[in-house]
Amino acid sequence: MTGFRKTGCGRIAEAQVIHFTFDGKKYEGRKGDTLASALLANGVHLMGRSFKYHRPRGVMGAGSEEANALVTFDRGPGRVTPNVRATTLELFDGLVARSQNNWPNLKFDFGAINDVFSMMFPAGFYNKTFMWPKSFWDKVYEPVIRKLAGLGPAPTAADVDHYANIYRHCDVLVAGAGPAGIAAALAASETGNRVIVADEQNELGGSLLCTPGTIIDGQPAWQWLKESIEILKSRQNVTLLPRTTVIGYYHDNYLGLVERLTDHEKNLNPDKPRERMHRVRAGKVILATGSIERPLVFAGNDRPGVMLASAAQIYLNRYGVAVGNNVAVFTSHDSAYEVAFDLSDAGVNVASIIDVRPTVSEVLLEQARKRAITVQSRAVVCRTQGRLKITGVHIAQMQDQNIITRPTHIACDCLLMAGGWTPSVHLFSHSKGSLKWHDDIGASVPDLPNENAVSVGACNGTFGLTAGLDEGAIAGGGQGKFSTSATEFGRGQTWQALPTDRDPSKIKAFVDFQNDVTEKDINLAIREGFKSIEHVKRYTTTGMATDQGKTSNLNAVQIASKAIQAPVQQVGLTTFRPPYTPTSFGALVGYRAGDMFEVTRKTSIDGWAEENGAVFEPVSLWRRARYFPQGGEDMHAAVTRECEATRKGVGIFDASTLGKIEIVGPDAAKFMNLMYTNPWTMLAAGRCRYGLMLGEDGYIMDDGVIGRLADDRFHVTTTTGGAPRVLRMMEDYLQTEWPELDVWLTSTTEQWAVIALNGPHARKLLEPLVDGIELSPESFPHMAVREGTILGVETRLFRVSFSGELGFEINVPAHYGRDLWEALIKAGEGYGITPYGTETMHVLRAEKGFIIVGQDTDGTITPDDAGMSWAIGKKKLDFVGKRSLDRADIKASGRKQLVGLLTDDPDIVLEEGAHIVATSGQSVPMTMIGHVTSSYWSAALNRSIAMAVIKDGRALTGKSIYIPMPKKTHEAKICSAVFYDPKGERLNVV
Amino acid sequence: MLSEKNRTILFMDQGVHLAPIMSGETEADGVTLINVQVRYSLRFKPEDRVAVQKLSKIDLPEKIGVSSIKNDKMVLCLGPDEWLLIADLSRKEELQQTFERISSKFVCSVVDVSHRNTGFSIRGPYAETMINTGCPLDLSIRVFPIGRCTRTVYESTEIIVLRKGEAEFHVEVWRSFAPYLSHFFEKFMMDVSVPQRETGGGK
Amino acid sequence: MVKYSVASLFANALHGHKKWPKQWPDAAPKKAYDVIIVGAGGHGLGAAYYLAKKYGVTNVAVIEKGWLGGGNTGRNTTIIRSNYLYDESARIYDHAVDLWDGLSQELNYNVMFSKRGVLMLAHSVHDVQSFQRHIHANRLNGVDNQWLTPEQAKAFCPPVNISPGARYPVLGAALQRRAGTARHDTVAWGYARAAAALGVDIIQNCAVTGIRRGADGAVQGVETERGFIGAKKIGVSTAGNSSVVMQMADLRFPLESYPLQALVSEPIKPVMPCVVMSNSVHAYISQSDKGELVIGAGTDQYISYSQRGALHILEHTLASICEIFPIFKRMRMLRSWGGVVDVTPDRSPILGKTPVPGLYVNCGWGTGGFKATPGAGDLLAYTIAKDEPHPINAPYTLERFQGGRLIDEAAAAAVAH
Amino acid sequence: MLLIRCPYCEEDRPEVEFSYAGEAHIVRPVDPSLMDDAAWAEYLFVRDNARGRHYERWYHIYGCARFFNAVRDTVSDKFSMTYKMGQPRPTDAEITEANNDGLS
Repeated sequence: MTGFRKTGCGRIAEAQVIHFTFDGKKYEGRKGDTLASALLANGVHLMGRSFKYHRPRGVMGAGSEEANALVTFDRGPGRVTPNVRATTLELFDGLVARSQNNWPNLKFDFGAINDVFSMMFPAGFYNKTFMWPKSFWDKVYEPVIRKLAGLGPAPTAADVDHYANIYRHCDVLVAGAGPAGIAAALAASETGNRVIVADEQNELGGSLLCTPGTIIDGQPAWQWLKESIEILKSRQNVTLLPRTTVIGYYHDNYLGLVERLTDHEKNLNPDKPRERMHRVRAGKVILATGSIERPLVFAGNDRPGVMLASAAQIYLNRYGVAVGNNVAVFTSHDSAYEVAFDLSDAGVNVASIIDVRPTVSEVLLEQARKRAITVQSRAVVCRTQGRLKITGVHIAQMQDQNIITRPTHIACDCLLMAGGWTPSVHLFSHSKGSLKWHDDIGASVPDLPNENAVSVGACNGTFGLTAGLDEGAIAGGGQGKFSTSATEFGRGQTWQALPTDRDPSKIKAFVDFQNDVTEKDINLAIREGFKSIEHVKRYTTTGMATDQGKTSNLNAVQIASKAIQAPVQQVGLTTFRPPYTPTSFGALVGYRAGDMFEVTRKTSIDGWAEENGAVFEPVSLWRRARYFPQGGEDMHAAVTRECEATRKGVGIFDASTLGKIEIVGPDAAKFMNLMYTNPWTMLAAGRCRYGLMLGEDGYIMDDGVIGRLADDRFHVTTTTGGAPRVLRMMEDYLQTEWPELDVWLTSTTEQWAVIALNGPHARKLLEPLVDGIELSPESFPHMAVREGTILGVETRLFRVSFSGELGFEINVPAHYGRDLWEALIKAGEGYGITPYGTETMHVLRAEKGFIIVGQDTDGTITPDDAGMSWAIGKKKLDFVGKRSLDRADIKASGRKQLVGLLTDDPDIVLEEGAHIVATSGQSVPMTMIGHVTSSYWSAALNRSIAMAVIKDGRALTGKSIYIPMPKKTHEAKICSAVFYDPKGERLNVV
Repeated sequence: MLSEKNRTILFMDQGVHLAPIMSGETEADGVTLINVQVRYSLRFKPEDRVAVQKLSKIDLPEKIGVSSIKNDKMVLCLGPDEWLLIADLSRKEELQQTFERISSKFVCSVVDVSHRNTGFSIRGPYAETMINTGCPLDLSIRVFPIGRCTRTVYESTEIIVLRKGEAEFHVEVWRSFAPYLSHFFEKFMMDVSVPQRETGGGK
Repeated sequence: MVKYSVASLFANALHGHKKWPKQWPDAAPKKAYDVIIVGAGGHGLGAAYYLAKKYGVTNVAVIEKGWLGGGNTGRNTTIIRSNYLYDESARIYDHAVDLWDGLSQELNYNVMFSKRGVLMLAHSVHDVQSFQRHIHANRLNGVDNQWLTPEQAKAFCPPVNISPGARYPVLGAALQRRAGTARHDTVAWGYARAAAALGVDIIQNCAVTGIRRGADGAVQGVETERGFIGAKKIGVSTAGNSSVVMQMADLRFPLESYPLQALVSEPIKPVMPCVVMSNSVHAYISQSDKGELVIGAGTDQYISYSQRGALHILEHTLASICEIFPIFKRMRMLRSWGGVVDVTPDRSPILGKTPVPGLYVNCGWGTGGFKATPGAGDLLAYTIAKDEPHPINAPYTLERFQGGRLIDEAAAAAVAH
Repeated sequence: MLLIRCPYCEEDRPEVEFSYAGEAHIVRPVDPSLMDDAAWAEYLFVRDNARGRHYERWYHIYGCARFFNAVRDTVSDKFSMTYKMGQPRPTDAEITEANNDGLS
């Protein structure tokens, strides 16, 4: 059969012939076709199987509302896309697509057994069964249900394409480039406004693309369209975005637009993004999103070959494809007549127009007569025939929803249905604009907007070309004075389910085609007490398929309304939820994939660590060297070596990631007193102090060494992960509670590279490199800070220790970090200088009982719990968190306190996170009294050590506790958490 | 004591290792990493602004979002009491002396952040669009004219944007975020180097 | 109540399914009840059911301003698990999971509780420490939870990317096998049907506008759009709107309400065998029986009752999902929606008595209320019936915020150092 | 993504530049030690969580770095007005006027 492509019709009839493959079979198409139009041109209607009953389905629409013709689009590994609408898939030479949700093939699908037993699967059937035996649900029933469910195939390979995103701003965004949208854009852009026009189709023009015969302002529609687009293109202030769907309308005129860039291109450039998300902030939004035709609900309305009348018109006038040779038309609206006439004029036999309405306009009847088309009014298609394609229909007369004549049969190879029009109010509804119900069109239209938005044309319920153009132009700030040849749009009637001559319980009249929801299902839901449309939707799944109910919602709501015998407004309308059409995850991801998903912050010394084989760990947004294995060492061996080298010689550590905040101003000390538990007033310039910060709830939030550089200047350090929230909290209190304080906060985390030198040789190593700072213990004692130079570069040198050894932290401007590091490594060769990472840092500090905020504390630990009451300025009247420490439950006994643990077996290194019980031999559930927070092998002590928080732990010093592990219960004794050099003598090596 | 043989001056490495500088259509176009500059965060009370300006001879814009650019010195007003001064490295000593004078007379905070930030120069017809890939501000010339500056965000990264010319921007970002930001710029340049779709004006 | 079974389904099929009765009748409000539950979500309906079933209180009304199950019950991502750290949390959630197991049979309504397992991914050393702490605590509490290596995690859930080069590499995972999902709507419907069968009145589309109290301060009933309805005991279970309802009794609560979004993809054939959660990158995902990927997003930063979330939240969520599951990047988002969650300062619920005699509250479940549904319903019922909390919910008082005995699971997961 | 008017920048700026900072006008007591546990808990934890008009704080963290106050409707998410830190809670009349300005 070759007769379906009509020469002289459509916009692509003369276009280049290209080839494509569907389900393994090669076909011919034209450049400009969609997969659906090309298959129809080959006489193929059967394109898919339905979700639940696996019924054979043909294409129903011609756009993004399509419910049936979903295919898998295969562009090779990593480029397989399931559930693509054949109606929106643009054809290119060599395109490969497959049908889905069938086995073994589209024409013969075993899954269709569901259809045979469909009486067992009404809406909500799964609520009523599959409960026995209990264990069968997840073992047997559910896996089977899952296999049968789902539509397209699951992906198997990572997507190889990339996606882009961009923010845009405009004065006017026009959503939809049909006649109303184009008129709006023309008017809005005339004054120099920045205008963006987006349309989901590859060609702008909307309904004009399928009404070539119309005259606008004296010009044929296509000419007018062409010239209008030329004008828009010529304006610098206009951006036209075809293939761009406005997917969602968010707060304050912020909208997401997804532009498809490559899916239609034969030669794929892998460097080009597949899709781009435009994040648009618009001054005003003009919604010109059109309307969608509604199917009629009658027995057998899902047979392949049954489709929307408007779709047939698009296929004919845009693609030059006749949807059949012998077409019947079933309608409740005038609009179908124009389609029938266009088909007839193109040489297609129109078998009959079956109109449910009692009277039809004389003008239309006259036109029909002229073409020798029979029109039967007050008539109904009461069932259809054919298996994989419609072969005929049974028609009867009806009265008051009842069949009153014996059905007559006529043959046809296609049945068009036209049930009226549904304004596309989705975007308006996303924006929380309110809708009002219009009985005369049986649909909701926009009422009060919630954003600066205006709806024009069919989406506003303004049908008819002239009215739509005018409304668009006025919304764009122009005057609507169009003249067109379009006849009045016409009228229709919306219908609920139509009668059949068969036993109604044996037939299926579909409302939601993809999800296989029938009129009976909706009535069943009502019968079972589901009254709100949201209930009906969830019980039957109507409107929840991938078309989001674009063709089904209003039929469903009207059927429900009738069944409940309540007006539609009372039944309610389902909420439209973004996106307008299914949107690639990739488009929402945009550039933020792979390296660009999230920053990996690296210190200026990171490169050296990488080159020297460091193993890294992520710490908040940073990566830090965890240890530096040598010659195949594992972590344990490397850490043992690093620890020993540091305790015996000198270790070098990159501490640059510590947060740093410079606090400057005459009230700096006063502010510090309020933010930290410690007293700061008496701290002399040039000295440091360990600072402890609480949240207002009294729990430890952060800590760090803080140096006073001058009376009015503090150099604060924070934990690596805590820097942003510490600065934020400080700013919050300063600006909100104590704005009268003269003090300013500046983040200097990245200004300084920080190198820690720890070990008995640290001073000897450092001394020759430093200028302007006397390093002797007398002039530079522990917990002091000096400014000077190192190797000619300014430095802030701290004498501090997080290891218990003689220690220095050298701050230099960040860009000098790596070179200083390398200079120190070189200078330290004679002292056996050893780089170490975070793991060794953790062991060394644990040997000294220093806490790590976030590991030994967890947001529920007070200073007293951590054994750090010494850090609280006793004479201070107030600081953040002070009052909370005085609450009843915080002062009560039974709180978990930080202690040390020594296992009875010194070789056992406890697991961090292991929980502790007071007595051995308990049965589950046990009474836990705490857990291990830190646990390491201590090379210095040649045994394991651990820290733990234990209920009233300090009072239990010396007592045994138990750590039940899956295979064995360990025993340990509670001790001081300072395991090594308890008197702190090692700080004083000379 | 300092031994003479160790008296070497350290090498300054921006520590930001980027892909080769991205070039644009002409030689001057594209994204370039700006050489090291000095940067100071200046904080003082807004009511002292005129006096500080007089004393320092540094042009301190009054309004948030306004910059002054004189020769090699840029001052960006970022907050009601916050200015960022960016200047050539050679100005360091002179500026430090100035700041000492200011500090002795006014309640203020001067903090050296030279190494905290990395500067990018972004030039060419795509400059605005490139920044808009991740920055949500309206950067069109009528809303964001030459001289306009602000702290803002690129995706989730803090940046400072200054418009220096119709198609020229200066972007500052914290040092460790610079390679991350440059990934986006790189990808964008790749995207626009392939043929563009047919659209309206303003290419 | 007609018993649901294959047999009854078959019998009804023969009649074209025309004989199914209403699952729950439409009740007109009576003048007074022994107990009024405000809010017909899963928790409230569950409370009504257990009041009638376990505690013999059948003169109960559940009053709902919209349609039953239309709040967070019908808007969440249906994750059910109980591998919480603290004893208090482990007990309350494990109690719920115990009830989930067998709920379909109990209600004669298939709620599709599927023990698919919940896999929680660890992406940093800190995560590993935190998860190990949970696993050890769970083991001693008798709560199912186990540690998997990255390879074991991949074997359990093949779509997970465990490449060590990832920005957030998978260093291991905690798996609770008895955790899983259920079908959200059916939980509300099942409870509604079973409660109604025991005599509970379910009154929909009837907003409560006030709580009437006597001179002694005790509750007397509720003012509604359809007039006053008396009751000596009122249980409030109105997630998202708890502050608003408690205000009717002049109570101010430590709660804030935030928009929380979720989304589903188009349905595809089975690919996700379990639930995967990644707290570090904020990604929560499972696959529904229908084949849709069900994905939980984060909350917006500000208080809102608008049930409308922002696009950038979804963008961030999907970037995270695609980072962990690169094969899902060509999948398509079908539908996104928002709910309103009320959050307490310690992110644990308040479930118990209030300072107002006769007024009981169940609120503050944050983003985790669905998993607690049967447990919360049961415990609220107990508390109302006995006028004292069950030992399991005894720690979940309003007063804990005064003394400072918080139950802070999120704080215990702590922060990176 | 909300559009928020920063009262310091005197511009409408996108929400991602801002960080929400909780209910406004909750003043930290001058001397917390004088409060009992209940009053302190009220300060720490209890919030209006208003459905409707809500006074709240925002932090223009990626902008001028100032905290400021706002009046916003939590049902429509629409701002009535924003104002600088330290300014008193606006009166009903001021809010109504601001709302009208917003509409014009």
